[in-house]
Amino acid sequence: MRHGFRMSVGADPDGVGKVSAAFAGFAQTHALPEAVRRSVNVTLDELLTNAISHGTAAVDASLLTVEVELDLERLTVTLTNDGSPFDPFGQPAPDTTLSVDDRPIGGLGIHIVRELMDEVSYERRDGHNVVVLVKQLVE
Amino acid sequence: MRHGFRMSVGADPDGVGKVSAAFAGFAQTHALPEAVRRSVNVTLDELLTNAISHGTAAVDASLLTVEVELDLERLTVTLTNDGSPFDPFGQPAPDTTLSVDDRPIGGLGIHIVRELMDEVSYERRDGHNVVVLVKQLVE
Amino acid sequence: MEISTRASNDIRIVVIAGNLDSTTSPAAQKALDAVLAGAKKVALDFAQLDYISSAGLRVLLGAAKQQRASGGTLRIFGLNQSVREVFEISGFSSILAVYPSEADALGAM
Amino acid sequence: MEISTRASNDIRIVVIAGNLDSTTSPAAQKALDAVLAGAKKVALDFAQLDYISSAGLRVLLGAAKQQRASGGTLRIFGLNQSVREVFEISGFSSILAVYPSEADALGAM
Ligand SMILES: Nc1ncnc2c1ncn2[C@@H]1O[C@H](COP(=O)(O)OP(=O)(O)O)[C@@H](O)[C@H]1O
Ligand SMILES: Nc1ncnc2c1ncn2[C@@H]1O[C@H](COP(=O)(O)OP(=O)(O)O)[C@@H](O)[C@H]1O
Repeated sequence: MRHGFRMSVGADPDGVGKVSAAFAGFAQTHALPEAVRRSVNVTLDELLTNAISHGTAAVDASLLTVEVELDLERLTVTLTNDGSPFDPFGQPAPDTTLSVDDRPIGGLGIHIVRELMDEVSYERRDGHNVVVLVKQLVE
Repeated sequence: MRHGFRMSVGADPDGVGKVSAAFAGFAQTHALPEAVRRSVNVTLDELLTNAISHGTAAVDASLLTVEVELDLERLTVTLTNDGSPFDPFGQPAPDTTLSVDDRPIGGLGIHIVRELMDEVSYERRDGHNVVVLVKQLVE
Repeated sequence: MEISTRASNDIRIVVIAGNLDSTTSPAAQKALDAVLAGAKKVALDFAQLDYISSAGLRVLLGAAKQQRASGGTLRIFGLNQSVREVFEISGFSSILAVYPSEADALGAM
Repeated sequence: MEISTRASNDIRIVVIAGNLDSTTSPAAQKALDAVLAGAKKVALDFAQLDYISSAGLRVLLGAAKQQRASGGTLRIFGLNQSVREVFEISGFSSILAVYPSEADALGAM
């Protein structure tokens, strides 16, 4: 038994909002565990906003594609964009022990994704950034 | 000759985005002067985000209604919500002469609206806040 | 997301319901800025907060810095398991004042 | 709204195209924070910026404060008439470093 959906949106804040709403609807339809739904919604917000915030003038992402596949054991999310090559999981982890005053704003998103998901991977394929995220439905 | 539109959206960020996009489309269709379009888009962003940010637990706005009327001389925008009574134009103007370091974040939105629009008014009517804004098409 | 405020003695309580992400954080930031400008003691009621992303953490960090600079207090209570997890992962549990319940948060404020 | 960055010698230029309002400000803030964390000299190219609301001003003020604190520079150029008007109304023309052209902005940086 497999369910899923696939959607492409413009690489802008409205597009991020649409994906967020679509996933929340899918999660409700399939009665996903709350913890899974929330973790995936957070992950989508992190990685999609990155794709629209951190482009370079040379190769900006213009389209964000999200593919969600659900089977009995796991949820798999594949994010594809045509932006400049960027491996989110090649980044060092931020220092999360700094105090309120010393803590820089930013740099947390990818770290959160890595912790919330069970498996993360990145590949550059046919001029696209392809990120695959897996969340187990049972711990 | 009169043109216009009316729409109601949920009192949330998605609703604000929808109104902004709808107005931009209307402005394009009717070839509104750029300065008018931009001033009205800024105004909508200020007043609609206020309605969703500054509620009280007692009476929160749940629905935001926007009515736009265009005639040969002016554009009239009427904003209605069912939130707690609040007259935006009863506020004192902020101090806009403070330096970067001393300037508080916030408190600019209503001031900007007052300056960008040619006429502004507020009325509490049948349990609703009704704000009417007029922008002349020719200076 | 919906934001509302209520008062308990001299403490202002901001209720954030729904989620705090890149779509909703500007509204939350506006609301918080306005409350912080007028109150020294502020508590955030997260009992109806569904999830938070780093866009929401950014707003909280800004608010915490501001309260610290102005000598005010900012306390947070009512986190669900997912919000708590994001707080742990990001180190926010140790830099923000998180309380298990409203009574605890308002207690010695 | 679309954000991109480019470099001119040791100056990082952030191009913000479209509008800077409550919908787009989180993406702009993220982009700016990341650039400011890695560059002392930053210029904002507003030539393709259509309009700005106070949500956008909030992001600019935060960026200006941060650069000031870290001893960096932040310059802005290419404002259209509407953006300029909002800057005037809000007093931002006198607190932010606004230049008429890119050449002027990058000139003595
Ligand atoms: N899609 C992307 N393209 C290019 N650079 C990126 C991308 N996503 C993230 N980055 C870089 O990685 C850094 C860390 O990202 P993240 O952990 O999400 O924090 P933030 O975006 O808040 O800075 C960013 O500041 C940016 O420099
Ligand atoms: N719809 C509203 N309901 C209640 N209070 C409001 C509303 N709109 C504005 N206010 C109050 O007026 C203040 C000034 O609003 P504004 O000039 O838009 O700046 P900001 O919203 O950024 O603080 C707000 O901080 C808030 O206290």
